[in-house]
Amino acid sequence: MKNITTALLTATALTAAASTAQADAAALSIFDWSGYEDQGFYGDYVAKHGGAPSYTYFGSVEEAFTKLQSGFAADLAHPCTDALRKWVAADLIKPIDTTKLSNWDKLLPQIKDVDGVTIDGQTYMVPFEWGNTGLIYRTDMIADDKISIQAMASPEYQGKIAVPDAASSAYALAALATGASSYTDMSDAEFQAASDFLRAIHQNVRFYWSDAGQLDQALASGEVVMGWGWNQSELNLIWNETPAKMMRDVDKGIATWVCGYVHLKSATQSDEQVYDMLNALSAEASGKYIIESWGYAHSNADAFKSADQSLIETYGFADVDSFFDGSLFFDAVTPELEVRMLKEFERIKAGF
Amino acid sequence: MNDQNIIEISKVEKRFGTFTAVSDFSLDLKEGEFFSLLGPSGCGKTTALRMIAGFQDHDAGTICIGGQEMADIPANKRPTNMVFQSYAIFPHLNVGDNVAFGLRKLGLSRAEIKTRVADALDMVELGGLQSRKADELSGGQRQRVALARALVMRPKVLLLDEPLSALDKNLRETMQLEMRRLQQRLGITFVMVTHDQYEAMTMSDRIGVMFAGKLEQVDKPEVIYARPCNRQVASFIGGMNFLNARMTGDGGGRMDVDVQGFGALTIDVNPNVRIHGTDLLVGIRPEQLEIGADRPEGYDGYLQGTVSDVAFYGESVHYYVQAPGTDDPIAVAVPNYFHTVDHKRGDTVWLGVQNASIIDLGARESQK
Amino acid sequence: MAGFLKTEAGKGLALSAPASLYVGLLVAGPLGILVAYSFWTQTYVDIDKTLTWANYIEAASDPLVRHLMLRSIAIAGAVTLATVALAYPIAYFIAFRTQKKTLWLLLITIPFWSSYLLRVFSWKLILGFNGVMNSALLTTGVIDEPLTFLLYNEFAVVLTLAHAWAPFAILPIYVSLQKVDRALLEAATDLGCSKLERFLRVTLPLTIPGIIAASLIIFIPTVGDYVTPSLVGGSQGKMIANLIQVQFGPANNWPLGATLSLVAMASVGFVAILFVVTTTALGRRIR
Amino acid sequence: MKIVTRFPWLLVYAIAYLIFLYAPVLLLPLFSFNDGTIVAFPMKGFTLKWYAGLSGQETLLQAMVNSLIVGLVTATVATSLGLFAARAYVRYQFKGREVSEGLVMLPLVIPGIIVASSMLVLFLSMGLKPSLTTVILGHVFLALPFAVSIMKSAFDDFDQSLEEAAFDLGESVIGTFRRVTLPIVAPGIIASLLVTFTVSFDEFVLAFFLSGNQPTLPVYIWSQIRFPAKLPNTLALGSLLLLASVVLLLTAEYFRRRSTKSA
Repeated sequence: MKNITTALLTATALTAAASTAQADAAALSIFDWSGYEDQGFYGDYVAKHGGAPSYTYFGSVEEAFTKLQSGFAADLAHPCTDALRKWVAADLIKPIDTTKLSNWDKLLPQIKDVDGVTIDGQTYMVPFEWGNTGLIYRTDMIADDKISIQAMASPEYQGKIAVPDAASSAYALAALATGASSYTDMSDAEFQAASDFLRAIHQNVRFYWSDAGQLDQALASGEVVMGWGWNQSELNLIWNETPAKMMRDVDKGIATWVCGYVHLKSATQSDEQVYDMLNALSAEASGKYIIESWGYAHSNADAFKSADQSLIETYGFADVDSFFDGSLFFDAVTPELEVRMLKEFERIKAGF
Repeated sequence: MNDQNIIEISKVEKRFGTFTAVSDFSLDLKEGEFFSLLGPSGCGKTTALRMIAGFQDHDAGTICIGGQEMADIPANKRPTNMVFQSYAIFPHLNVGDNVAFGLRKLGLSRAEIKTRVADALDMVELGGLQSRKADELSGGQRQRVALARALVMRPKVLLLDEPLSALDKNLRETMQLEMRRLQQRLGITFVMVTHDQYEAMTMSDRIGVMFAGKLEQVDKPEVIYARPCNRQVASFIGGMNFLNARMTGDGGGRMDVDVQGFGALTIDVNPNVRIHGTDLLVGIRPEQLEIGADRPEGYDGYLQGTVSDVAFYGESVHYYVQAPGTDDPIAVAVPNYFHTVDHKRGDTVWLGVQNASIIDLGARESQK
Repeated sequence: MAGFLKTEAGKGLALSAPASLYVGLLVAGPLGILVAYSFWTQTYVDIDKTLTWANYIEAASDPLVRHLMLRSIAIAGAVTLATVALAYPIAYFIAFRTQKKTLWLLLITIPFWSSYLLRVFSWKLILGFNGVMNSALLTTGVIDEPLTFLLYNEFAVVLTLAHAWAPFAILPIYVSLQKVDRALLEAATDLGCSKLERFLRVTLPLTIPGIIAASLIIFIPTVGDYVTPSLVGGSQGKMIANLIQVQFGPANNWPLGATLSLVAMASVGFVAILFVVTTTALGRRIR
Repeated sequence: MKIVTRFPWLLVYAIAYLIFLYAPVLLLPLFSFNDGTIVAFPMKGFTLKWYAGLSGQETLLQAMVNSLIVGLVTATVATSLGLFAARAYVRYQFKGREVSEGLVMLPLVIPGIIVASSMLVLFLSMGLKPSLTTVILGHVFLALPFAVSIMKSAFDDFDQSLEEAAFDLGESVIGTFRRVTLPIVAPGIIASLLVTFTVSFDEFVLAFFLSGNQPTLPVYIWSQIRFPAKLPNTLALGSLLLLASVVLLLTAEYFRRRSTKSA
């Protein structure tokens, strides 16, 4: 937690100093989550253009999609892979010219192949950060050998678990729990099994969290003993000295998400400036910064070598390869399945 | 006062939807005259005043002020100023600024405005209160400010809408005299709307009595008191006993009538319309009746009845006498200076009346 | 035209037109579009503009919609009832039992000049597992285990909203109490009413317009609230507006969202009219 | 006249109710001084760092500026529209007055999400992209009922003969409005400006739907609440806002009381 605060203070100090920077730098508009305006993420861009781009914030990828489809314009946006198919279908984004990316070869190969980073052979996204969604649990309340996704359905934990208020995350959890062959293209029977699992754990759900802080605080206070959440939450708890960790056993089920930057069709700035930013974001220095200061995994493979190894150990990114092999990726779900998931999830949450 | 007409109003009419507020309103006012429009509330007198001021358009007829037709001239361009019933003292301005409000539009110099404001305030005896705020003024002071604010504009006609109704009785009487004196000194025409007959009578040169949108009678106060033209006017000005009568003889000017209860009398009537056999309504003022336990001497008509009620008013006592042949008890007012008369309920008394006290109020069919 | 503008009606219309036109346009325009959308269909990222009843059929046949609608109305009803019932004595106190009316009115409005989101968040701090309430109860030894029924359920939604709408209930009721002629109360006492009878037979019926105004101001927006349920409602507190929000957001199914909005408005309108009619009738029956 | 308190329980209830009203609000300032990111008892140390940290947060300050702009424009437009409408309602009898009055009050009773979503659709179909302008348009709509009701009560006390007096003293229609009407209803206008400003400043749902790349403060706070590490900053900001609102509305109350006195 101290790290983040320091980083934020540094960043804001930098921002304040840069307020006189060239207007040219700020002409590049980025549609992003709040927090990613941190200048440590794109130092090369600041060095070259003398300032930061301008940021517009969204709260969720869905909200971003609605706004973009309504005609909202920006140069770059920051969605995650599972949303990309829809974005492409809605004709919102341009393919990425990988030859213009100076760091393309240094990016983790597994991540470059994720469905969503590339769709139908075209590259649409420059992956930036990735991380895990997994089961975070209180180590003092549940023994390591007793923990499993299936345990979420156990009557023992009534009112003691938390699940994300997002259909895709919930179904990823259910797919892992029920052993579905493919998360992105479940068969009817698999979908039914996954839905049944979500129904089963609904009885135990204390709340469906919509902000990560809600999960962190509930875990810290012992209000819930386990919850499906992001690795960011695990870190938060570690920083707050709460005995909790993420279940990182790939056999028991863990998911990986990848988010990155896409070149919007509504972009108005030159390709050169856009790719300057993309290169800055994917640079090794950026990766080192985000790993050390934010605890997120970065797409640049070199960054893992230059970053503080003890931190990487703590964060659980040490063995990237074996990790990727067994983990479920948040690929773009087929449109029909997505509609079914959304609909069914609403019913499940309402107790139907 | 001279004989020049300052206001000439001819056949003015005002309707609100289907309701006719003022109809067939014609009136000429002389320069320097103090004129009162008197009538009960809702009779249209305020509407008439507001039409002169320009706050209300009229639907028919003409209004001329100083010989100029006013139809297309808005209120802010008319040579009239108004004292409002609520006084309308601007609450955000002090006394001096209130009085100077209109002057500031005239393009006068600062010094000139200052002098005129000071003069106007002196005139209403408020000198030195210039910096008072509106909410620090008493009712009488507010009235004076309103007066000064209007008069400082040197209007040809000053319009006053119930200017004294918000004041208590003593203050009202003082202000009546003061305003009358001020008007006479300035020689400006005042048109005042009031529902108070005593106020109208003490202040005015002439009174116009209005009922239901119609100007019923316009005349000097003493004439309206002595010779009201009909029952409505009579009932609104002073007390009045109404009695039925019938013409028993023809002739010019004085005629014989048979007055209910009192019998045959000879009175002044309108010679053109009254003929033998006409049913008349006549009025007798309570103070013009004599009352006695014995039949009083030297009266033209007599009536015997029973005292049904006694009302003590301080300066006078009113007896209500029920007599055979009359519908309502007849009111008699007796001055209280010597306590010479003292009748009680149930006493049998005599009433006496002079011919000259009988007022012809017109044919009976036309009135209620 | 110039002549018309000089008349009372003309001046009135001319002066009020900007405001009513503004509201009229912004009410009529969106409503029209909402209606149009409700007859269209979403096909992945595009809109199929073939007119169809499908959305309405779906909304009518889906038990989830009915369930959430009924729960929303029930929660909004509970919020309204709780807020008005809690607010009435305060309004009564301010109107009849204190001289410092302005001070009290100020006191009850000041808390609502903070951000609504932060206030809702505060409730989580109070009701949470390690929140103020549980901490206090644990420290004083009243309980051994933190209470879990305080947060993430309908109760928390009702409590939070009853707090949020408090001034909107107190003010209209206070105004209607303030208008009650004190002589009427004395007359009722004079005619032999006890204090309670006097309240039930005179004060209460006379303040029904205030109660109706307060109830509508609270009930209607509450049905449409989705922020509060998503923050403190937990797994059981979701309302119809959350479902609508999902259609306009993650599900990206605007036609269904529009249909649900219209169905919600119609239901709310129906319940509101029913409420006004029955309350007025009840008020008339008091003799 | 002294009212004898016959039911002391009513006073007791009133005080209890006040505690209920104030409890959540007073927590904000309390925890804004807490030296820790997890908001729970027992509190850690006392710190001012969350307040100090506010000054460096450019995006947050920009959001505040956006909210100020939206609030000020909304307050001005809504109050002007409300001023004219209220004057018409109080002073003139005309056909459709009740309809118009009812219409203007409608925004109070239409569920926020419905107004917000349909307005977004309307504005987009008109070619208006989400921006501060659309937020303002939405907020004016929402603030209008408040402006109209406040201005109506301001005009209720207004003696119409004041305007007539000014007109009678030679002022023009516009001059009368400027020199008499405006100064006299000024306290009402100020109260209306402050209340509509507050309504806009605290509005979330419409702003969330209608704002483009310039978030208003409530929208920003919403995104902040999702990040536990930023929470104390938000609390500090919320406390400052609360303080500012109290000052603003006390001023409004002061002016309102002055207007009642002079009427």
